[in-house]
Amino acid sequence: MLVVKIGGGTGIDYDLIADDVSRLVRAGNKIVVVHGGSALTNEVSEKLGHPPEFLTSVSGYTSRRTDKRTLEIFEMVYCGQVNKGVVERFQQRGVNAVGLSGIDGRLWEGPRKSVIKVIRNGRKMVVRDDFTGKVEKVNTGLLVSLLEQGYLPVLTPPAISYEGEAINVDGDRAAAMTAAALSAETLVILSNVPGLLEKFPDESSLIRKIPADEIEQFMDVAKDRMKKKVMGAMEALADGVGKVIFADGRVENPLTRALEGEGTVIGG
Amino acid sequence: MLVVKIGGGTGIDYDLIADDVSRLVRAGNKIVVVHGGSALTNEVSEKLGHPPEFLTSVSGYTSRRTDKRTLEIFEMVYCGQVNKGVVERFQQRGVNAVGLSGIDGRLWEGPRKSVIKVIRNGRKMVVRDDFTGKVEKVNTGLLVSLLEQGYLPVLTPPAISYEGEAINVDGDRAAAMTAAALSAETLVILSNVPGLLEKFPDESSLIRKIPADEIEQFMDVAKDRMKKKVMGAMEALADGVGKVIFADGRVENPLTRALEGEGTVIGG
Amino acid sequence: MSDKKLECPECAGSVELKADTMEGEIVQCGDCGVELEVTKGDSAFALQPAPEEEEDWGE
Amino acid sequence: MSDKKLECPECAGSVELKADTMEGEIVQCGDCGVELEVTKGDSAFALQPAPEEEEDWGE
Repeated sequence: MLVVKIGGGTGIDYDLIADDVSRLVRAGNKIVVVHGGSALTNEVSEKLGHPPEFLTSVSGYTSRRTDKRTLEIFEMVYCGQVNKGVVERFQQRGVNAVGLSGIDGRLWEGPRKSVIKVIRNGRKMVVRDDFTGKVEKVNTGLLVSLLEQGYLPVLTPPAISYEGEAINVDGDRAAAMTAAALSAETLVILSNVPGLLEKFPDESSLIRKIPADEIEQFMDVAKDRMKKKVMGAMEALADGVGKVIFADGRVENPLTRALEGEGTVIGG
Repeated sequence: MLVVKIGGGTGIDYDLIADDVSRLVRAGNKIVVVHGGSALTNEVSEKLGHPPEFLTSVSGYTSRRTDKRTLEIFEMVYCGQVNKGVVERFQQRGVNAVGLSGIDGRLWEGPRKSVIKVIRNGRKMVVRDDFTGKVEKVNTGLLVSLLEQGYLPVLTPPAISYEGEAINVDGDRAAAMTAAALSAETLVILSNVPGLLEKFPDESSLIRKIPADEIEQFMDVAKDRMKKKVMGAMEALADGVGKVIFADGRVENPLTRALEGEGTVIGG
Repeated sequence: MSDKKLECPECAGSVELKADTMEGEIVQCGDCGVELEVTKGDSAFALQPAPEEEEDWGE
Repeated sequence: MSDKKLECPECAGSVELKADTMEGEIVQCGDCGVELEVTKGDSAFALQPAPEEEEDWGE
C-alpha cells in the first residue's frame, strides 16, 4: 500500500503525476492519493473579496486563518476545483478515481483547536473562531472497501471535528495519518522542491538519505511549510509506516523516480 | 429506497431538510440525496469575472453555457461549497453522509452533447465547446455498497462523459435516473415552489394528483426549469419508479410532508 | 464586410450572408431550405451542413 | 482610552493596559508573570487567564 501526497504549491504538474500514478495503479499497486490546494485558495480568496490571512503561532508555525467564510472558499477550491480536476484526470486515463474530503464518511476525524494563540500584527492574541485542527482517526473501513472495489481514493482536506464541524487540517500530516492507519509501506510527499534541502532554496543541497531515528534533528533545517512535512514524516514512521520520501512533483514520472530513491528517503 | 432531490434555488432551507432527512434515515429508511446549486453558481461566477450565460435551445429549453471555466466554477460551488455544506449538516445530526459528484467512481455516466444549436442574442448558432450532456448509466454498485455500510450518499452534478470529461447535467433528471437505477419506490423533488402549479406563480393553483399516464399532458403547463423536472418525472416513472412527488423545500419536515401527499403526487 | 454570396454545399444555390454574420451562425439556403453552419475558412467564411439537434439539456 | 489599570485575577497585582490594547490580546501580569487574555466586559475591558497552547496546526 502506498500513500501519495500531492502538494498544492505552484509548479506542481497534475498531468505528469496522473500519468505516473495511473501506470502504477494499472500495474496492481494499491494507492491512495492525497492533495492540497493552498496556492489556488489564495487566488480565489482574493477574487472573492476575502483575502487570505496567515497566522503565526507563538512557537513559529504559520497556518491559514480559517474562519467560516474561509472554510467555504477552502472547500470550493480543495473539494471542488482541485479534487474533481484530479479525479477527472484519472478517469481520462482509465483509472476509476473517487474523490472524498475528510468530512465524507468522517474519513479524517480529530479535535478542533477551539482556541489558538498567535502573533497578529505584532500583538500576541487569542483567536477563538478558527476552524483548524488535526487528524487523529482515519476511517480505514471506507478506504479499504473502495480499494477492494477497484477504486482509487483521492482525498483532500478539510477534515471533521468530533463535533461534526469541518476543520482545516495540514494535508501532509493527514496523509501521514492515513499511511499509518493503512499500514502503508511508503508515504511519498510530492511538492515543488526536490526534497529536504540543507540550504533552502539551493536545490543542489538535497539531503538524500535520513535514518528514521535521526529525522528529528532535521526539524530546524526544514523551513516553514517543510517543517510540517517533517512532522508528518516523524508521525508516520513512529506509527509504523515503512519509509517516507520527499520528492519533486514537477518532473516526469515523479512517483516512480521517488520510489527509486530520487529525493529525500527517510527510514526504510 | 427513496431518492430526494434538493433544488438549488433561493429560499431552500438546507437545515430544515437535513433535520427531516436525518430523522427518516435514523428510522431505517434507505435514502439517497441529490442536490443542485444553480443560484449560488450565478453569484460566484459574477464575482470571479466569468458571468453566467444561459443558452436557449432551438426548442425552447434553457441551460447554462458550460465552457471549461464555467465547469470549474460549477465544481467549486456544487462539489465544494454546497456538497460539503450538506454533508457537514448531516454529520452534525449524527448521520454519516458521503458526498460524491457524478465524476467520482463514474457514478453518473452518459454522452456529452458535443454540438448544440441555440438562439444567442437573437441569432441561431452552433456551439461546440459546451460541456453538457445527460446521465444514461448509474453506478449502483458503488451506491449500494455505501448504503449497506450505513452511509448516506449525497450526490451532485457534474456527471462524466464516456470520454471521461466532466459534463454539466440536469440534476433533476440525474436524480430520476438514479431513482430508476436503484428501483426506488419514490422520487421526491424539493424546490422553492409547493409543486406543479396550474397558473405559475399562483401557489393556490397547486395540482395535487396526476396519474402516471397523464403526466405528459402537463409538459406545457410546466414553465422553464419545471419542464425539466416533469421530463425527469416521466423518465423515472417510465423506468419503474413507483411515484414522483414535487414538493416545497422551504417548509419544516418537507420530506415527511411530501410523503404524506403535500405537493404534486404523480403516479403511485 | 459587405454582403457576401456563397454557394450552398447541398444544392449549389447561392446563399447571401448579411454583413454582420458571425462564425458558428446557422443560416438557411434560400433555394433548398437546408440549414447551413457558417464556418471560418483560412480567411473567408465557408458553409457546411448544420449538425442535427439532439434534444437533451444540461442544468 | 488612556492607559487603564486592572487587577490581575491570579495575584491581584495591578496590570496596566496600554491605550491601544485590543480585545483578545494577551498581556503579562507584571507581578506574577501569568499570561492574561483581555476580554470585553459589558463596557470595559476585563482580564482572564490566557488559555494553554496546544501545538498542532492547520494547513
